[in-house]
Amino acid sequence: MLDVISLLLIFSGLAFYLAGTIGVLRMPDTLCRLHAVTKADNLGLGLLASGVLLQLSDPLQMLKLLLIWVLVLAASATGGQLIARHTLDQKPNGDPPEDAR
Amino acid sequence: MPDAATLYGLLGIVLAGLGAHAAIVQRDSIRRLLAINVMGVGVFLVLIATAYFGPNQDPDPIPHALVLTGIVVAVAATALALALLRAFERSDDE
Amino acid sequence: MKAGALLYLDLIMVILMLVLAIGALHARSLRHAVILFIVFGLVVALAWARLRAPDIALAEAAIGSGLAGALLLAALRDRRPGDDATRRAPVWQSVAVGGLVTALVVLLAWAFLEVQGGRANEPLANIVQATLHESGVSNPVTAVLLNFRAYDTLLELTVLLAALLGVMSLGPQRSPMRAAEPMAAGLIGWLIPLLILAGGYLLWVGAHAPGGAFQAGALLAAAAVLAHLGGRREFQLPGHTRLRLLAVAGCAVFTLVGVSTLLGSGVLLQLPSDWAGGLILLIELFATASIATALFLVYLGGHPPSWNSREVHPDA
Amino acid sequence: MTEMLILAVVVLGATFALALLGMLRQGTPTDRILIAQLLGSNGVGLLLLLALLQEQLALLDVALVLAILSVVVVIAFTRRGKEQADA
Repeated sequence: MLDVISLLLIFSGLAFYLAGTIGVLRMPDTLCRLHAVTKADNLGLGLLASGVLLQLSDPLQMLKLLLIWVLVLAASATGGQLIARHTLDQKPNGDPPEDAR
Repeated sequence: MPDAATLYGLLGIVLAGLGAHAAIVQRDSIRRLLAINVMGVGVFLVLIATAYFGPNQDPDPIPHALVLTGIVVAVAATALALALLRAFERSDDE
Repeated sequence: MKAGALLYLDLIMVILMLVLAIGALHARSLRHAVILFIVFGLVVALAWARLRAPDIALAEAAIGSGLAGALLLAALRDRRPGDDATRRAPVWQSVAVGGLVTALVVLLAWAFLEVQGGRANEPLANIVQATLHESGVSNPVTAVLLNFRAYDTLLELTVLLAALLGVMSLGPQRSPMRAAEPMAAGLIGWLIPLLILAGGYLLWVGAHAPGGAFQAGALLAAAAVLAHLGGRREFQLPGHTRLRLLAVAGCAVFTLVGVSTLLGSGVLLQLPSDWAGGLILLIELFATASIATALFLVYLGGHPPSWNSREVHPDA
Repeated sequence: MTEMLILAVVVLGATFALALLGMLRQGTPTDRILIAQLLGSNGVGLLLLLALLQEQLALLDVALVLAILSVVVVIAFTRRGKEQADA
């Protein structure tokens, strides 16, 4: 039973990873792509990590797993902000860039 | 069907070859530095591949220790080379 | 079925590493080449994890992808925009070198396959397993690094010190960064303590699980690099005397231990098995400090300003 | 269970490869570093699954270090030198 829940969580995490990746490939400009990325790794990794968590027995390792997720969450939110600012800095007028390739 | 050790070992040899080729063909110094680093990774891969015995079996720790040493030496050498390049460029400016 | 299916992952990783290596070696823009090289380091770290080499995966993630990446990005920043010319050898040379390298690769591959076929059990690995209990630690990689082949590691620390001295003598460090905007400063502010904590954890855990002085030193150096990137005014290096002491501490303590074992048992770096655990921890503690100092100073690309106080007044 | 885990690892590996191919195709350096961030969290996921699959909990430590250091690279990329900011 635990295995089934665990696998369910892992695979739904994978779905978010996949969605985020496709978003990055298909979105028209950098800021949209950024949006897709931050959604993907937060939820994707969150679900995957909780799936893995159910398989662990040592509470210390569980804590570590939680720490990893929180870390990626905070880092991707702030890192995303930094990349967005970097993108806007390169366009002096503050408009989002329109290089839709 | 090849096993993982053979696959990664052959990859290591090909990477070392690609790195050697680029280190000779490229003229830009930083690119040559990248090429030498890729060569190094190739050599490390060969070593670790020979230490691998299967997904659930303990590997041979001696190549692991060697490669660990190698990674640190590689980054130290890279940093020294970059500092040398910077010093050259500065002396060109003067 | 089991090992067979995992081979698909191996195939994906092998193809990715090939594509990334070719990209990093031949990308048109040098900046792209460097970014591809950093991602190459990431995939290589995953390959180490896949090959059951977590010690190396840790070092690769911290040094190969993290520090080397920051180092190369900083080197790019130094370059003038016009420098990014892709000068290459003429085509005929490229083809000729390609032919020679291909021949070499085929030869090496043949030799490798010959060796792969013949290796059934590794006598050296068995010796390590049999004597692990005498080494003072239960992580075999740490046992090899700091006990069975300790002189290798001593020489490695010396190489690192030599590289550091080379970089230090080549000129002043890079110009400092401007102060970070609040967002980045906040991120840096909580990443630094986390890196220091993780470094201490890896140093401690290295005795019985993957980790140790190199990984811990790399993480501490990354913490210092972050502080430098943030351009924080309050972040200052220790004075030049203390910095020099920190840089040589690892080699010095290691040599001291070596000499005392020479006096005690007549063999250089033959750690007595009752004391080995404590001695290894002692060496690793100072080695971590030296490795962190060396990696960070090397990242700065020259000597810090405090170094000058000696150079201006050599007799002071 | 093991078979499903292997399937998950292979799928995540394929996602990783897909993102990477996008990186090779995308134009601007910013896009590349953006995808590098995605690859970082993708790699963390792969390490977690490998930790279960190979019964090597040490890989969780690797995942932790990777998570921290992929942020360091993003910061290193977005920072600029003092003289460039003033120029």
